[in-house]
Amino acid sequence: MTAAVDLVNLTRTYPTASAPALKGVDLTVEPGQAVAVLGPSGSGKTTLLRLAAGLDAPDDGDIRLNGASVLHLPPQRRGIAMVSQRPLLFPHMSVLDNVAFGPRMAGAGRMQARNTATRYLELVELPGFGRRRTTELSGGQQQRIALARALAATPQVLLLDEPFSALDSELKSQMHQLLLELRAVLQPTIIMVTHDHHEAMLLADSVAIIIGGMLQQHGPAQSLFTHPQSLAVSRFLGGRNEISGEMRGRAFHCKLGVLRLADGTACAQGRAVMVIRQEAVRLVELTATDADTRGIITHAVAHGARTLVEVCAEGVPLQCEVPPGTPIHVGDHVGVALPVSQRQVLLDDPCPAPSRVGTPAVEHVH
Amino acid sequence: MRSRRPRRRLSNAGLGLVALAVAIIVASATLAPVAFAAPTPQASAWANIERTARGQTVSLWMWGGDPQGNAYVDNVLTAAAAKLGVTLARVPIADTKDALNRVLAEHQAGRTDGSVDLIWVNGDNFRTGVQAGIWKCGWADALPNIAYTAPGDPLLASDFGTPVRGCESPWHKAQFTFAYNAARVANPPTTMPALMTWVREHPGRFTYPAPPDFTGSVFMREALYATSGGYANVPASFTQSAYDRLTPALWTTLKRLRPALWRAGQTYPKDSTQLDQLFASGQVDFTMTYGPATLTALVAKGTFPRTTKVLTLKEGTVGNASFLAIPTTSAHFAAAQVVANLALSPEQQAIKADPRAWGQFTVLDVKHLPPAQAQAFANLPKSNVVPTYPVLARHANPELSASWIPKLDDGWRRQVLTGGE
Amino acid sequence: MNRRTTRAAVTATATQWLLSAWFLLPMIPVMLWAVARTWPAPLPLPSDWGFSGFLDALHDSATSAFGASLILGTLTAVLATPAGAMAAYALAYGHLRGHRSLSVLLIAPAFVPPFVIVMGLNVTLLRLHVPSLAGISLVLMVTAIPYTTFVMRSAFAGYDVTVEDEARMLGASTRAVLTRVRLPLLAPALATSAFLAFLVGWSDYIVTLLIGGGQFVTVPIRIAAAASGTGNEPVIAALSITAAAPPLLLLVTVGLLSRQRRRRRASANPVTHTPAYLTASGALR
Amino acid sequence: MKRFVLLILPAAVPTALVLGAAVTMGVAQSMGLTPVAGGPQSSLDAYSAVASSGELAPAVVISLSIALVATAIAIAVGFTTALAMTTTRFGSKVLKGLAISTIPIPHVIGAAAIGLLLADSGWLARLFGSTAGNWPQFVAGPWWAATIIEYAWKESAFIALVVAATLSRDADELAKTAAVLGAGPAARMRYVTMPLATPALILAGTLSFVYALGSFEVPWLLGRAYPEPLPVLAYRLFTSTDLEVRPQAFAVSMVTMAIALVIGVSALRLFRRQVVTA
Repeated sequence: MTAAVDLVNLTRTYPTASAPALKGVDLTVEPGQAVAVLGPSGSGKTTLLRLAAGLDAPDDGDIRLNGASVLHLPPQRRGIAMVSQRPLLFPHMSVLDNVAFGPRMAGAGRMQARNTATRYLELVELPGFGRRRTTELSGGQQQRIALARALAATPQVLLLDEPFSALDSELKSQMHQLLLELRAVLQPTIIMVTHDHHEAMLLADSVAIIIGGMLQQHGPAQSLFTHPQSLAVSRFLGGRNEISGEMRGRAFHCKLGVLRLADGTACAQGRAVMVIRQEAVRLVELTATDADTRGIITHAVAHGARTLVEVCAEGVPLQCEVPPGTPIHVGDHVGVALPVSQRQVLLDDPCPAPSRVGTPAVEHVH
Repeated sequence: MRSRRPRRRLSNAGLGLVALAVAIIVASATLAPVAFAAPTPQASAWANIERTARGQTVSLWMWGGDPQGNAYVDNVLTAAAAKLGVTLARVPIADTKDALNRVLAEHQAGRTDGSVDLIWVNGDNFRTGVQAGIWKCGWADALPNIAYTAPGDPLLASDFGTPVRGCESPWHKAQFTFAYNAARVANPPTTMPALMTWVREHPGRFTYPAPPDFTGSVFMREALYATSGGYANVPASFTQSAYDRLTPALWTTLKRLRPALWRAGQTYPKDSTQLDQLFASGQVDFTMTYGPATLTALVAKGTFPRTTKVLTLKEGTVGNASFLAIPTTSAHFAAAQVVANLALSPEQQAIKADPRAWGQFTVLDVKHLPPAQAQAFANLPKSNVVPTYPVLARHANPELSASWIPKLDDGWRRQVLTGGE
Repeated sequence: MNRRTTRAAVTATATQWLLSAWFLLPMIPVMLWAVARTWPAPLPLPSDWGFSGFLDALHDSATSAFGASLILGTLTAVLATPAGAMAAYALAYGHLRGHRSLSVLLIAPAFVPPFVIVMGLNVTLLRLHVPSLAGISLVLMVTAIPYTTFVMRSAFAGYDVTVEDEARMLGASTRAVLTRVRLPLLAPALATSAFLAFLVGWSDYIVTLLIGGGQFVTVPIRIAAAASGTGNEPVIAALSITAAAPPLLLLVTVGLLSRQRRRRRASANPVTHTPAYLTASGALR
Repeated sequence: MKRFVLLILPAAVPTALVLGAAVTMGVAQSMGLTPVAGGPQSSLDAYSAVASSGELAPAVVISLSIALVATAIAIAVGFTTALAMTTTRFGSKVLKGLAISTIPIPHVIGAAAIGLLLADSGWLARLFGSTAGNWPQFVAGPWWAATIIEYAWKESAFIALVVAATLSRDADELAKTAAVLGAGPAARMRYVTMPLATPALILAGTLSFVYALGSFEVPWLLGRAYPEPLPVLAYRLFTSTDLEVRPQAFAVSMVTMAIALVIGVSALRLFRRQVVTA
């Protein structure tokens, strides 16, 4: 009940649109793995799921389950289930019959399907809700039923299209917990679309980032944050520090001076941009030995539990996050440490940034 | 925005017709007083009526399925009435029964300010009105222009057997007429029995509307005369014994005719309109009408084939007259009388008899009209489809009493339509 | 695309064309007859073209019939729309006693054939000296009320009253709430129900015939009279087109206007709206 | 509360008055209480007369059959159209436009149009060159084909729009959800689309049925002389030159209303149950 998914060179252009929704996307998911597809609105994430589910056909490319193409199969024969942002429960059926729908379609008798459905209702912790009407449920309950319904269809692959985005944060974390537990039991291959980094990191084994219809990067969540392969990825993931300069030998030359890179880092030569996560940058004493540069604090803003501080060092604005309670005063002179292991130099900018290099990237919030 | 111009279709004849109409109307305004120059008491009573009528509006309810009739009333009669200070408003209806029904409802409600002032009516509709007591009576005999009709004209004295008694004023005469397509019928039959034989020899080329359709009902009466050995053998008033004696032969004949009818008599046209459509589309070779006046126009506008000819029967066909009646619920009695009198005037009768206008046969006694007015009738153009009234009405048969009609219709339905072989 | 989906696509296309033909076909001979001067059988097309049908109709008082139809349609809309809207409002928010019987009463005229109403009412109206126009308007209004009430009830069902509270908190008077918030938001539904009520009056035959007493010779009455005679096809066709055109134009205009509105709104709020004339579930006929 | 009562009066009072007066007067006249001529007398003679004349039973059968067949066709065509309207571009543009254009055409004109199309000398007969009386008898024929087609034509557009309005919200997405859950085209139709459309189909179908049962002008223009559907029979008796049969007209009218109301009430119940379970 789990399968490897290969999306090969998927391309899709909608008739009414000028730009393609997807351009040559390749994505491989191992059986039982969960991949989160991250990207800004309109980047083609949902198109990817619709193509995988068979609700839409690609202009080019292939979709393979366990190595075999399923392109010619209609949705109902692909062994794929999907949960959308809206629960889309069948309004004319009871909760139980909604969950029993998949087993019924798979050929189970009415009673057998309902028995199966009862088990899945217990699994999503809504036992005894079977006889209710769908409209009597809260939003979170509806979404849980939708999940149970998808799982009851015993899919090889489960597609989740921002299923929790409409829920409040508490419900959302309950659902996250539930999904983690269900993964442990049922182990379906999961492709989930989200624009919530934290959700992606929490639930998925790996993260794929799609921007402008193209797959930018796919890998373990942590590595994406520390080592983005493009400025676009860095910015999308909220990276705020971009330092222009030049690679010469194994060192990065910029206004801050010469910054060394970790051993084993690729070191092509020429103009480049160094990115470093604001979480990785540390403020240190002016005299500290690990200070890579020095500057004046120009801004300090509470950012959730942490404080976001901007330091102007040699004319370069640097941002860092400091733990709560750290005494910060605008105008103070401080030292700044840029840990070597966290430095990432991007030579070739595949996605030329607008003329705002150096200012914080706009975060996509929807 | 009612147009005073004649209809488009008449474009060739239209201008001439308007000139004719205007001339006659002008003439009537000057000539009419001549006939009644002496101030008799009757004339002064009429002058009172005309005075009262001024400024009143008369609603004339009439069947609206004949564009020529509508145009005649709208363009000619209305204009002439306006000259007398009376506004004439035509109400088109799909069936005269609708008008009768309206009057009955108003009568039932005890209204005297009803919406119907004048109805074009005859036959069983008139008889029903008499039964219900909804007609104003006695006035028609007092109309000045009634003097131009032949005294004792049987068609005007009784309407399908119901004595008229001045409850309606004559409007025009009609003759039941068969029409055939000469291109398909080389040697047309000239008697009813010969027609029946022709029908049997040419299966599928003839049919008649199902009674109680008005036309279908007349056809059945023609057949009854034929199977009874002539109209003289059928008593005008209904008696059960006559019915029992005469109708078996009729039912037998019609039943025997059935397999040779259009669609093998499995079905009949619902009304004369449907029969006309069958004739127009060449599916049958005969049609029939109680209003032969319309044939000229139907041929002219290409609805009926150019080769349409009227069939005159040696033994004659039934004829009738139709009338204008005034209901007791009318609040415009005077004006309604004025319009009825106007419609009866030689000028209006002459225009109406013009096939380019409407072609309806006059109720007047042309032979005894003053020479100038008789000339107007003599000058009428001949229709190339419909013969003149004297030709059509030669050997005219009288209509049966209206009391026969429902019995025959009902008998046909039970014996011929749903009855066995 | 494999063979199966191709065959399905062919079937779907064929079905669509068949359905188009089904809706379109009956109007084709009408359009042909309207521009035929002479069209003798059995020719498949007129032998002589022209607008004699329209001219004849015009000479046969088509204009006054048009006016009479317009008056009846407008009166029905003017009477039945506010009555339906107010009743729907009361049913939606009033918690009235006998709510259910009232609902049934207001929907009942849709289930009573018009000729039954008219035959029963005719003499009564005459006896009470109710003027014809008032009598027709009354019966047509009652015939239209199920539809206007239904449309407005579904509109109120989807209407969020809290926006009125919002407006009030922003300083709107009761009057301003009505004119600036409630009416604009309900405008599409009101337009739909007015249109349906207009159609009831515009297309009526038997109520006008029996209660009108000949004073309202509407287009349908003229068509029925013409249809009872022979050879009147051009006039019937011309009248038919005359009768079908104004509501169609109205519909197209309303559709275009609401599409424009939707577009303007769509830029602010990307939720797709069902067109107003489609939410008119009750009564489009 | 009082304000709400006032608000409902403009609709409720005329409706109650008109329906009440129509029914009261209908019953009274059917029982001979207010005759055109002669004194009033109370009896059920009119009912027994019209029943024993052998015209009422066929009229009921024919009216119900016409309404049933016409509504069945209208539902089938209307439902298919609604599906095309909600799932295809062609449907949402062309078909929707055509269906909407059909709505404002009065039934009288619809009947005239169907007549011009299907009569023996109609356009189709001319196109197919049929003159020898072998054209199927749609108009005035034994199967009431033209009458049925006219109702089916007008009402299918009505049903299509009502059902499409219901389906346009979620039906397509729900059907796709069902597909992903393993439902093939037939199963999607049977378990998702049909049940979603059912309440709208019941409502629109009932309105169409009652309309076809009680409308006069279409069978009058396109039907045959005998036997007659209920409205035509009632109207013929009502306008008959025989005044004695007027009470029978009202008897037929009351029978028609009773049938229509029974059907209406049962359909509303069915509709409510559907909506509740949905």
